[in-house]
Amino acid sequence: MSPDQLKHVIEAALLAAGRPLQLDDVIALFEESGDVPQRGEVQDALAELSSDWEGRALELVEVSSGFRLQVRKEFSLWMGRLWAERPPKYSRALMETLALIAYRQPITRGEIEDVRGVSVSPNIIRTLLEREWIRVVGRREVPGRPELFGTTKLFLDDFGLKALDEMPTLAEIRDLDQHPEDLFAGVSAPAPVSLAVGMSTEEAVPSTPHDEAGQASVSKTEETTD
Amino acid sequence: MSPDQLKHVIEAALLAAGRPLQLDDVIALFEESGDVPQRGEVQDALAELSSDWEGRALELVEVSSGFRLQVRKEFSLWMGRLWAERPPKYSRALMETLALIAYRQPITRGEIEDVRGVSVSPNIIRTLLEREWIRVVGRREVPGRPELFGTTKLFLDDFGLKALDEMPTLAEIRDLDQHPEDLFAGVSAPAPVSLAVGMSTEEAVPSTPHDEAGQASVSKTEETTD
Amino acid sequence: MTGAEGQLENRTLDAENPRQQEMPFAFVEGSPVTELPRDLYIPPHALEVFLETFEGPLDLLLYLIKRQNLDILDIPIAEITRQYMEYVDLMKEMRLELAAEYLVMAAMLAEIKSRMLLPRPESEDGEEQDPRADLIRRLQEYERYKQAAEALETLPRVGRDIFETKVLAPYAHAVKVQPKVTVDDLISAMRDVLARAEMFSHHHVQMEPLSVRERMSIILGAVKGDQFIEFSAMFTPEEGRQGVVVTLLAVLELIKDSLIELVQSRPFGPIHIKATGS
Repeated sequence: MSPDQLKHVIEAALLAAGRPLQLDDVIALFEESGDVPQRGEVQDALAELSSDWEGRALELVEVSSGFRLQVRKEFSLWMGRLWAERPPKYSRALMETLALIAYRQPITRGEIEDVRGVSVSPNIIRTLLEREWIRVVGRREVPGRPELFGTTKLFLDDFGLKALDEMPTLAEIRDLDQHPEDLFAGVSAPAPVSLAVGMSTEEAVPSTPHDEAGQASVSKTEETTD
Repeated sequence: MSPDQLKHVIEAALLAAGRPLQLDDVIALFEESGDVPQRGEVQDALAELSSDWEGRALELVEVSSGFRLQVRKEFSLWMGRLWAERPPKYSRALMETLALIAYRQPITRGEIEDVRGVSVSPNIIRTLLEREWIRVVGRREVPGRPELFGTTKLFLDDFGLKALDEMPTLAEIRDLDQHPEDLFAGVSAPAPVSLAVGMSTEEAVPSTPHDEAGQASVSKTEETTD
Repeated sequence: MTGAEGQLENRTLDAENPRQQEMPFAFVEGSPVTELPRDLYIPPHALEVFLETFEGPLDLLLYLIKRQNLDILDIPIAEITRQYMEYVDLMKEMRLELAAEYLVMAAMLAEIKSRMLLPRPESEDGEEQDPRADLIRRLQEYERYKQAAEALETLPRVGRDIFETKVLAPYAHAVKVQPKVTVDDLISAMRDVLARAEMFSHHHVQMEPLSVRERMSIILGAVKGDQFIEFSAMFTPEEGRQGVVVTLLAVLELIKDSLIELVQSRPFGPIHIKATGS
């Protein structure tokens, strides 16, 4: 058997075995065929294999139980997808919680529960936090100091939004029931910045809190509907 | 990502996946990193991989569930020693049952028995089911509602086939007195339309160019080898 | 028991390979037996092995036909029946488990034999009917699947002839693929919430723009901890007046909710924002 042939058989064995191979394991492969290589020949073949794989995805390593051809660390990033689990489907409860956080942020878990009328499982909040779609933006200064949740930049990125106001307003969502065909018109429409009509930058900043208090009370009403 | 890098990632994936990979599986590897290759680029890389391994231990094949880098059969002599257990040797009864299921699916046990002229042991069916080479695809709506068997994707993968029409061609049935349709009409089960063995039911068996009348002489030897 | 190695090497389908013709059908104490002696005097256990190799009456008949190089289409029924019965009797004598199918076939052969002696009835289309026709069709039908099984047996098989690779990727960990969700999903979820909460039936109120809500989160995030942030730093002139107004509304909203407080250390001095309670 030529050194090249020997190398190819050893390579095949290392790739197919599914476990590290000792020198003796390698030599044993040839016992049946009668053409048993010397240890030195096997070692030479292993050395050659190692350099054959230089600059490629595998590397020959020696671990306690023998030699192994394994995927290099640099290539591991791409391998992760090979064993990816089938993505689960998010529950209705999770989607509603996320929607409420997006539309009513900053909002506490208790407030979400008030609107949904059912308790929100801690798993849902954890999943959303792990997904980095929501984050804790503060705490409400009420007994228990509950966490306030808001959406993240990643949330916008993942949903293909530049800003939250690219989502339809609640009023537009309500209208969908009557005019579903308006869905996309609603999505693309800019948020009603019209609220701010009549205020110049100069006016806005120094203006007294009282001016805006009236404005704020508008949203106050809404708050109570939770 | 350079074409070489792409090729190396795909090579690593094929070697590590432990199963054949579809083009889409390969493309999905890159989704996380954002640098997703075109189908054409992946196909080019696969073609290059295939020629890279020429004259060496592995070969790139396409089977039913995707592309597979496998140890060539010329190396099987040495690979056998890697595992303590020998691959099971299946009985002729089992292989004939499997062949009937493959060529005539969907088929009931009773129909298999009609052709073979002997009863089919439940063990054989169980072994084939456990091996996941066959599966129950339905029931025939006749008294007793017998199960209908068909082959699986794993069957094709394990026998290195991309589709059922790659199976060896069935020998022709010759007529006693120049009236092929008389004899063919006598065949109890309908011809397997899905098999696409290169013939339509109307054309019947004798017209296939691949039919090897000479095969008959081969069977003599195999018959005695079990 | 035999021929496994031979099959591994010859897994091509070609019928011209003469080597296969010489495969033994049995091994008797290590020696291959390639042909059954005409007088049938062979060691009893070899005979047993031989007889057990038949996959049934059709297989035995095929063997008898092939052994004499006869054409299936032209089998001499009387002679084949005689030989068949010899084997069946042998099997009975050796108390092999004789499948009932062998006896059914014996009866069928006898019937065909007797019908061969009678004048053949004509069928409707005026053709003579060969009493052997059905048997011949069954033999051919069985033979083609027997050959198909042999061809299948010779295909390279994973785990026997070809081997999958099992390379370890020690540094890779399985990616958790996240479910994909679209804005539409989110909107539809919100619709459900709204419908259930019946917000619109009770209060028809002006919604504050989403941008204010979003800005409230951003400001809250910025004032975390004990930090004081200069009020004016909250505003980004590049956003234009609309952006500034949104920020202002958000700050006011937060103050109203007591989530932040404004601190001005001296009259007309810079205003700072801090989170309440910290």
